[in-house]
Amino acid sequence: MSRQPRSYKDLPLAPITYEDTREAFKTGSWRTFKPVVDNSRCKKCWICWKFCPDMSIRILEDGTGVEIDYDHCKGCGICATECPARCIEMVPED
Amino acid sequence: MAGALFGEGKDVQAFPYFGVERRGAPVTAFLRMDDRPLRIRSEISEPDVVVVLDTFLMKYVDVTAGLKPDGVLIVNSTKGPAAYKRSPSLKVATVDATGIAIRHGVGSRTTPIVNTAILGAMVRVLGIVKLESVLKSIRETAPVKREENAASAIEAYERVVIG
Amino acid sequence: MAKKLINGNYAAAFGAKLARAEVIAAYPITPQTAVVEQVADFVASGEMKARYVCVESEHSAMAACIAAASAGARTFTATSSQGLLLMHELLHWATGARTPVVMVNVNRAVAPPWSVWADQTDSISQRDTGWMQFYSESTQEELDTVIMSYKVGESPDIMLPSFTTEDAFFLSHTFEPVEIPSQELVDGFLPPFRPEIRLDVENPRGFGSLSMPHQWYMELRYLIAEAMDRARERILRVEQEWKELTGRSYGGPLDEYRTEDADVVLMNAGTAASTIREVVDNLRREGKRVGLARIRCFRPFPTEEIRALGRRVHTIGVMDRCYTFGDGGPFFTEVKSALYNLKDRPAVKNFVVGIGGRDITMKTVGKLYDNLFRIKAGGLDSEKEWIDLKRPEVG
Amino acid sequence: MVKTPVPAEENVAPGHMGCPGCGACLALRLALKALGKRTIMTVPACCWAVMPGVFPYCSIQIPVLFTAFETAAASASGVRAALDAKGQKDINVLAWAGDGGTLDIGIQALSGAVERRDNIIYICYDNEAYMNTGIQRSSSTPIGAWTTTTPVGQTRAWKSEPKKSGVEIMAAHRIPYTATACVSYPEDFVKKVQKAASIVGPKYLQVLSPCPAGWKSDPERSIQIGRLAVESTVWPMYEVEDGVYTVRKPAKKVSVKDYFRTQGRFRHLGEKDIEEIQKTVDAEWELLLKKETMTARK
Repeated sequence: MSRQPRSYKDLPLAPITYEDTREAFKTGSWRTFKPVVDNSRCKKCWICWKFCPDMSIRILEDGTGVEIDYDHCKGCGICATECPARCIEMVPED
Repeated sequence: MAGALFGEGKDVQAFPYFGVERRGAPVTAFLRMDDRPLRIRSEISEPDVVVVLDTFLMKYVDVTAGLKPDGVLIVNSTKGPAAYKRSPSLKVATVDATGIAIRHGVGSRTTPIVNTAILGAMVRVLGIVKLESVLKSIRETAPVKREENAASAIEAYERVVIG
Repeated sequence: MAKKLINGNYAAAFGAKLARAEVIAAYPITPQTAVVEQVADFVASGEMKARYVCVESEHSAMAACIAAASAGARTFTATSSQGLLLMHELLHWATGARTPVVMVNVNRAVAPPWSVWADQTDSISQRDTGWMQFYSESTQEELDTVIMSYKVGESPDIMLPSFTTEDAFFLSHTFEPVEIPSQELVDGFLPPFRPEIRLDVENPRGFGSLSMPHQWYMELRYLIAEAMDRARERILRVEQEWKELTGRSYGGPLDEYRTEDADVVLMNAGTAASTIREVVDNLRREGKRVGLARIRCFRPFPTEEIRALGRRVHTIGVMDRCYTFGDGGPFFTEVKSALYNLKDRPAVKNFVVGIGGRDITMKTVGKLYDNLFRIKAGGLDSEKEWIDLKRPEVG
Repeated sequence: MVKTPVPAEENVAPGHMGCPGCGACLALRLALKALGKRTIMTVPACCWAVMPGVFPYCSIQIPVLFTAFETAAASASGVRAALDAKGQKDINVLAWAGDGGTLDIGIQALSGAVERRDNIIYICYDNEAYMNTGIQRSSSTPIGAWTTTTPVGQTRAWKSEPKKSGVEIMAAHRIPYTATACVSYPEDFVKKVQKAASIVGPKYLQVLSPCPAGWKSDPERSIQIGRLAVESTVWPMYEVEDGVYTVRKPAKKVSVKDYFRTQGRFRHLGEKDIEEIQKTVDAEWELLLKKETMTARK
């Protein structure tokens, strides 16, 4: 099956999906404000990660903080609101 | 009866009058048989044989409507055939199927099940199927009291009065 | 093979058992109940290794069947009339999801007035759902068609649902001798259902997602149209295979009887065809050239077969045990449209007959042939007529 | 490995179509963390029928069967029946539906599946209206709320009927396990979903999922709002396990007014209206505590 169908010949029988959305849908473009993290003040509680509805916060492998997936973060601001250390700031996209 | 005829190699078609009756309400059922394959699928309006399980119904329904003039009427009744003979060419037979069913404990005293007794009478009167075939069919299909049902049929076979 | 004296409902249940249906979800409705009771008995006794889901509605019955089929199970359900109408939304769904659910529908009139008697309005109302529709004439055909429709529907290049109908009581409740094929025979005929893609945790997919106007909705619907067209040929081929195994076949999608040299032909779907055959033979003995063409398959519609017939005969009478208000009998309108592009078209008349279970007797059928001969002699009297309707006395 | 407060596993991919600050998106993310990859889910018409993306893309990374509006439960029953028929025992079957699909159009199928004791987990993500179609009232919309079909006009036309209780309806079915939850308490929600998965038979959870678009609230406050719903006991958190009630008492109690003023959908309510609602909420809470006492195992 072709990844990108060109005609009905390339389609599966039914609308059965075969690819996830992360490459095709860069929802980061929806943002007006973006979260900026100051990992030096991060308490490693992972509350921001826990509450992200967009799976757009990654815990760094070495556990020193988090990074934002700007390709997909929609800028809702939950992380900034919930961060007990207030180390995430919402700043306007330019 | 259908089972017995089928067992003897006849083509048969058995179906109820298509109704939604509750338990105890009057019902009608039809049976067609032939040596060659059956095709007609309509209800039977001009039967060769009418079997009446409950004479009380005859007060309300003309059960012999459509019955062929030289047809056969078999009635579950304590009376003799003369009581039901409407025309000289009509063959009438009666049997006290209710009494027989009660004697053999088929059904209860207030609602005896006369179906199997009447089958015995039908075998004798119609002569189209062997008694053994009907007994076999009864033993295969009666949900309970198989031997009592079979005995009812045998007694009715012996006692039916043909007028 | 063993012969048994059973009715249409039991035959349907035997069909499901022999096809080794794995999931049954059904809801009782008169006159279908014996189907689901018998299947429940088969499951309870262990004769059928299946899961029986006692759903709380026909709607849920079809939902459960679609879901089970999506998970790779062979499914079966049965319904009638109001139940089929309640399923309507999901009949479309089963097609779009390409789940080859097999169903038995007992053709029963639609309320009000309440009526449990034979009428084909229920199934005909499902015309555009993308289900294959088969109309059985006999108890034997009912059993055989259930098994055959699994084979057609589950073909990887078809994957469409299908239902087989039984006229209420005239088939559902009529006991007649039926040959029950052996399990080995059916197993040899019908392979297990193994869909290419199914709900599978090892291969996670989304089934039935959203599609936009500029993307693939239209193309996915076209695939269904193609599959339904392929089904025409497949129905014939599968019936041929069945015939080789059992000696039984039913004339393909359009089952013709003594039409080769016929002047006038009656068309019908369902059980009345048997009675018509009897009348045809009687009239033939009188030297009248009459025939019967039984529409066995309403979807896919036997367009080509009807055209071939239309080229030969002078007058066609189409009997409809159903009606589409504001037009005519649905079988009639479809037959007429199939014939429209023929150069020399036969005259076609619609007989609306047997509505709500009114008996179709030999006398009724005889009248219809008389009418067709009058049309042949003097032209079409009227395009459609309600037969055996209690009309006011004239004068 | 970093120790995380909820399982690290993700079964929803980014790039979905949920609104910023969507509680329902978080709800599914958490539920699928709890259940893991050996799960098959059914999704009727609801926000989550659209949010996974358009064919051929899907952000949900377990098998999903999208179904008709009223069939989440019946479809889950069908999947379970097929798995049983094939002898596959170790798979969770999840029905995932919105409040309209659960408590209005889907309640018949839900009731049927639960009565049959079908082995499924049903989770209603409750955003308290038909949000996918644009904020129309459902039976789960709370009293006092504005929706597009309970508009605020010259007359008092906002929703004047109390919210239907899904969990109480399920308790009346003698369901083995039912509970409320809220996305603002992820550890609690995950624990409840895992508990549900460990029980054979039907399970029903209703997870309050704030909806910025429908509740007329700020996206960044979705978690706060859920917390206020719980702390005000407008959305009491409790479980009913084999008829035994366990109520989670909020550490701090806030007023209905504190909760309502975070959302535009309650803006039209006057002091008296809110007072009335406060009384009802208090009475309901008292009743719930009584149920807990009455059903406590001796």
